[in-house]
Amino acid sequence: MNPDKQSVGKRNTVAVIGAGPAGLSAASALAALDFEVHLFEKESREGGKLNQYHQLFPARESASEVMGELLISVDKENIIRHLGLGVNSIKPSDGGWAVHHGDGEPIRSDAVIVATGFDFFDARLKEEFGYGIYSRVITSVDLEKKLNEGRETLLHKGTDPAAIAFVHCVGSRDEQVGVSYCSRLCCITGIKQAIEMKELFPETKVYNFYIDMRAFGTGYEELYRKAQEQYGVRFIRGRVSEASEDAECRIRLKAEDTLMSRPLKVSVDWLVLLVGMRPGCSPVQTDQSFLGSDNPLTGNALPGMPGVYSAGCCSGPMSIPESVASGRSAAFQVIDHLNSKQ
Amino acid sequence: MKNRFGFEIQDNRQIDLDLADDRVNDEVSAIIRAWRSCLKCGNCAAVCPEGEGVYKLDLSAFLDLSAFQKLTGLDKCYLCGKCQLVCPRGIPTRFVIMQVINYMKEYGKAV
Amino acid sequence: MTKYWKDYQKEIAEDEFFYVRSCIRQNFFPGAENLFIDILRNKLGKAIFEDADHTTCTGIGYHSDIVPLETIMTVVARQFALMKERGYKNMIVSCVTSFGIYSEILDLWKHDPALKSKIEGYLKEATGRTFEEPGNMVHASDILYKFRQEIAAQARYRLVNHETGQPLKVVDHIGCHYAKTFPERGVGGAEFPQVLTGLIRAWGGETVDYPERRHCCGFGFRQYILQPSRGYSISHSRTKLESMKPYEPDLIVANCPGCSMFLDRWQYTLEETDGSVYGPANEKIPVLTHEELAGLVLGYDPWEIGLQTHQVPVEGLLEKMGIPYDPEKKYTDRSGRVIGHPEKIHNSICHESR
Amino acid sequence: MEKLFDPFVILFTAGFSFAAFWFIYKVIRWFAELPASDRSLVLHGIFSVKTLQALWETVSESLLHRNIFKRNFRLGYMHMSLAFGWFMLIVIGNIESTWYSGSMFKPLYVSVFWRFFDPGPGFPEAMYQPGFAMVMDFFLLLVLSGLGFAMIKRFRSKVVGMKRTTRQHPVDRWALTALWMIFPARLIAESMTCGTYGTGSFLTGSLGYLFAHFFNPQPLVLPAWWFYSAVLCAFFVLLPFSRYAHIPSEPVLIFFRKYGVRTSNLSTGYTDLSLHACSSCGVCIDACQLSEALPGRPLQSNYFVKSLRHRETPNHQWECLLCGRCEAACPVGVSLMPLRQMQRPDSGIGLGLAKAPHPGKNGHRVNVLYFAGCMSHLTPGIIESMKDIFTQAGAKWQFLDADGNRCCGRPMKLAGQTEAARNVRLKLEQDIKATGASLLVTSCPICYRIFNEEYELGPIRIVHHSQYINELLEWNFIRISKSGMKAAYHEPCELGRGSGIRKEPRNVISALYSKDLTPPGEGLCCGGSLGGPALDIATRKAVARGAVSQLTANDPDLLVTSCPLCKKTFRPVSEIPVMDIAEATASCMVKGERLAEAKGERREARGEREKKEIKIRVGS
Repeated sequence: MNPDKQSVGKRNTVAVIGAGPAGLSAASALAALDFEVHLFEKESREGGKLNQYHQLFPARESASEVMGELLISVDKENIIRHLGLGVNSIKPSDGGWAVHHGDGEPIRSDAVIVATGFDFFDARLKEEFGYGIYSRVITSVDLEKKLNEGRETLLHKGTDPAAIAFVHCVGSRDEQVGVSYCSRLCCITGIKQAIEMKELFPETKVYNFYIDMRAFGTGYEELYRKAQEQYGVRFIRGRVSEASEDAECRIRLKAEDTLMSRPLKVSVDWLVLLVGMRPGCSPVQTDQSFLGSDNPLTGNALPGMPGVYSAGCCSGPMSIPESVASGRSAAFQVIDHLNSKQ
Repeated sequence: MKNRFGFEIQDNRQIDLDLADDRVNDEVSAIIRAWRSCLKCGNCAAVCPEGEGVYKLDLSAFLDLSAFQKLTGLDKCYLCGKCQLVCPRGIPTRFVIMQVINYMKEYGKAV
Repeated sequence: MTKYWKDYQKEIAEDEFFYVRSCIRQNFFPGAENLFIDILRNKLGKAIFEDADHTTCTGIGYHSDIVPLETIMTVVARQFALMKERGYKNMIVSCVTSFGIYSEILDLWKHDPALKSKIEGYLKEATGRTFEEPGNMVHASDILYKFRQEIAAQARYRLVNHETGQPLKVVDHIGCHYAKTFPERGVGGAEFPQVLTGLIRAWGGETVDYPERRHCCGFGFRQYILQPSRGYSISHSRTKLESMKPYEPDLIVANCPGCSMFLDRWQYTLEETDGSVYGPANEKIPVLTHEELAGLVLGYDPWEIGLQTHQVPVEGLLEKMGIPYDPEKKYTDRSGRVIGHPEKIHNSICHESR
Repeated sequence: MEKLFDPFVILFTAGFSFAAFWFIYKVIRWFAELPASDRSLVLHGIFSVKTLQALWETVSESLLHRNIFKRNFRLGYMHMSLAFGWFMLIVIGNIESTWYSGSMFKPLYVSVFWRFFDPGPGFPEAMYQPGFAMVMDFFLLLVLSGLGFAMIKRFRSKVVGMKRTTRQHPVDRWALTALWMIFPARLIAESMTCGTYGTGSFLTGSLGYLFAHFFNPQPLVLPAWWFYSAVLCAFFVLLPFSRYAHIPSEPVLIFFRKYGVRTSNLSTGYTDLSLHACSSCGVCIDACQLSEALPGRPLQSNYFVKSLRHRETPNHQWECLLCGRCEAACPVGVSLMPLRQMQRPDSGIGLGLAKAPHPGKNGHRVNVLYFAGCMSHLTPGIIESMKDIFTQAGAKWQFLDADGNRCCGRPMKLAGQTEAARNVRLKLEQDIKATGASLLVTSCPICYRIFNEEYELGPIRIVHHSQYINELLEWNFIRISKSGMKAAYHEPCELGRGSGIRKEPRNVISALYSKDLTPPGEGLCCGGSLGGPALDIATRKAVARGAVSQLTANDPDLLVTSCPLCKKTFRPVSEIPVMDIAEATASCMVKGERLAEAKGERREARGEREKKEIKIRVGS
């Protein structure tokens, strides 16, 4: 869409809070339409969580390359980047919003896009898995890190691991830790990482313990089948109930194979917890939940805050393409909003 | 088998994957790789003309190594191939059964 | 706010304790509770009182669906009443089952005050007594945990093999009802309880973290009470023992009388059934209660504190720790009268003469 | 005339006698290893008209290759020219030599190398010589032309109208080379001779003249004949071990078959004979649908036969669909399906021991017994249609496998589990008999085939529902309002080739639909066959798609088959609707008028009709 040149554009300023995939694509969309964009990122570099990943499902693009593309897209002179500068609050000011940040005068903007992203579930809250207690219990995020660092970080006492287990739904769909929703992306992450393990260690047994497999996205189910058929990853329906260390410092798992309706145990060299997504903290946060919307089906305008829109995972678990799309859509909603004000 | 205190000690129902003998599984899935993609939907068992199929001939149980310690019910199979027509993953289940039986025999696990 | 395992700490009173005993403990480990009182009074100089009128908590009856909830609540309320009448606020519960019961009842009352007032009514009606909830209620092992360093300071022996100087490998078993029902009421919570680990480390031993560490001992009220279903109970114990075997533990210490009893007695039963033994050097593993452990460390005479009543002989352990003992005295009382021998002689005779 | 001998003939004679002795030995063994019953068949047959018929068939097939001609002219010509041409060379050579030498009895080589012993001029009868020479040259040319085709086929098989050609076994490659060299060698040798003596006809003569024009061929004559004799020797020595063993074996097969010997399910002399009789012409390769679906996988029958002949365990045999198209196509008429079946060993795992016989639903005795077959329970449309049809026809019928839990045993047989299949059969036989029915109708060709071939049901008549419907139509027990649609019929392998039920379904089709657009030719396999358990779903779908595209070549409105399995297999890959013949009938059937119709009928052809009525509607 191309706003008619007289209505909005040059004169308008938009603040984008958070420079993850959603924030970056929102910023680049707005910049392309001649807005002045203030892009705030509390970290010292752009990218958010994307910086922590190795490869992206389902097609396994390298995360850093995708990051590169996104960075190029915001390399425009009408995007002012405020790196390492967190936003404390936004307050209404003459028809727009005043963005109060870490240092100096608040910046006045006609509209605000909140793209503050999410936090990973803190696996230590699921004590029974012994994360933070046993050295060989790690999260999917740690695993991405190890994959970036290289194969040898995954060896056990210098040899290839004999077995690796993934636990799905850690910090998702679990009232015990007060998470009622599905984080959507852990299943496919588990599938992708299981494949990566098999590629690194073909002889290693890889188990995925799941409650339901939710391979909802394009190409996800195909990847699931590939993992089973081509890589021989074994998917066991049933949740790991507890983990403990055995004499060789391997992790001993207990679970119920609900399809065999028999309890099951197995020792593994790595227990990988597929941690879910929690709401991040943002200047507009009122409670510990994802940002809601006035019009959840058709847009993402924050309730009672005209001109403020959410983008990306701050409004709920999203994949990278979904975040990018929601970033762009937020940008166009900003334009609608400003047009309607004229 | 009661002990001298007048009660018996139950065996553990637990599947111990560390001890599981997966020779049959390996041999057969080497021949029929599609087999590994079993979703355990149970469609094969449900369609089995052998009446008690669901319990007697649980194809989906094949994937569980523990099941290979002993496979009961295979002798009930008619090899009719209905299961193969309903398998959502298109696994040649009929051939799977033939192969499994052969290897069960080979490894002295035949029922 | 959700807590991590290591955040679980609980408030444990300093002094002025009201002590309630355990049916199982005083029956199967007769020395243990007197020993506990003695340690508190004479070694730690604390005021601890036990009321001759206090009774069982009827917990076993309750868990076996024999005693209804209102009844057990009234019984517990009576214990509270006794404490109030004696002017105590800090309660020490000897039994983990009771501790679980007390905690559960207090929690129920918290959520359902009407229920509490109903029980108040019953108690009044039955005994004319009134009660108050304890200001601080802990399990006996919590007290030893709190004063572990003081005990360590007075210790005459340490949990160390006096020949090799190696620390003893100790399996700590926590009764399920200690923290699994109310993690915040246990030191270290439910998954990684610290209460016994604390004692063991403070007294020179090292704990064994084995896969089935959290598994039930096999008590399982309904399971062991009926002879035909005892197999379920014992197969739980077996699961645990098999899992700890590779670590070659020198000793098991448990804070729950039921656990101590079953881990001790079932080892014998398993050996009788299929000859399986789970300790190093084809020995069974001695099982001590937390009081008995403290007693040994503080240098009490093994036979004085009732270790001869254990099914698994403790001589091996005593020798490792370098604690002198008189084999002759094992089955005689203070006046020298023989108190009887176990049926299986090899369960009684001392270590080196075997 | 002077001596008719030269050392070079020894090579040929040795080689030929070797082959001859091998052949005689083989014939004796083949005969000896026949079951006693077959042996007597042969002995009785020899002095009967059958021998003459066999003789004729030998000429038309082994020499003229009429079957291949029918299928593919160019390929036919290739085989014919080689076989017939060579044969004539020998015959005429013989006449010629006899004519001149004047002696009937002389070593065989004389006629083979006649041109060497009788170069031509200087003989009184020289006047006849060019005549013979010309005829001989003509047949030599015929052979050479065939050879030309053969060579092209080897490298570019499309030219002879074949999609693919056979891959060679090493022995075959050597024999082939020898064979290819024989005729050029003969041409050279004769031409040298003719060149030297200025004789010969349009081929050898002119070539000889050409040689003589450039050099003096005289010294090369003897070496050339040596070479010719050598390649002959090589060929005959290799013959027994190569595919060319079919040259002598095929006639024997033809004779035995004419005398009534058949391939049984156990290995006999006839089996070995069939293996030798296969010329591995490769016709079966094009007949096999898997050649399209699984390109480059050597699973077709000629590879299968070859590996059996070389005592190797056949590869890929569990991928064969057992559709029987190769057998139908085989110009030699080798019974390939029984051979295939033989190679599926009974692992003796005692399957299918599950069901005790159902207590036959006694009480009311029915006449028509319906057996849907397990597959039909995945295509309920067929069962419902059959119910309608029974009711409409007013049959007293009973549904034997309403619970869908019965198996006929054929799937096990196809998997080699003959013993288990037998157990299942015995149980089902009891059930069927227990109902006291007199007519057994089944919807499944697989069941129909084994019912027909193996079940011992005494007086009970067995029909496939397509036959049943056909008879109902013939005798107006049901009435049809013809549909305007154009249909193509797919003939299930087990029903058509397997059980020879071909015309009844077609009758029904033409009764139901305005136009029958079924393409000509052998029935196609749907790809769902139980014959090839090892096939993955992708291949099966490929076969199915291939079949559908051929069946819908004439662009019909719908595809009608008469097998639940075929229907289920076609449904997902067909763009036009796929129906079972029962469903098709039910959809065109006029319902609810039966009684009125029947009264009218009865007035007309009562007597005849009563008989029929007993036969179909009521059975017995």
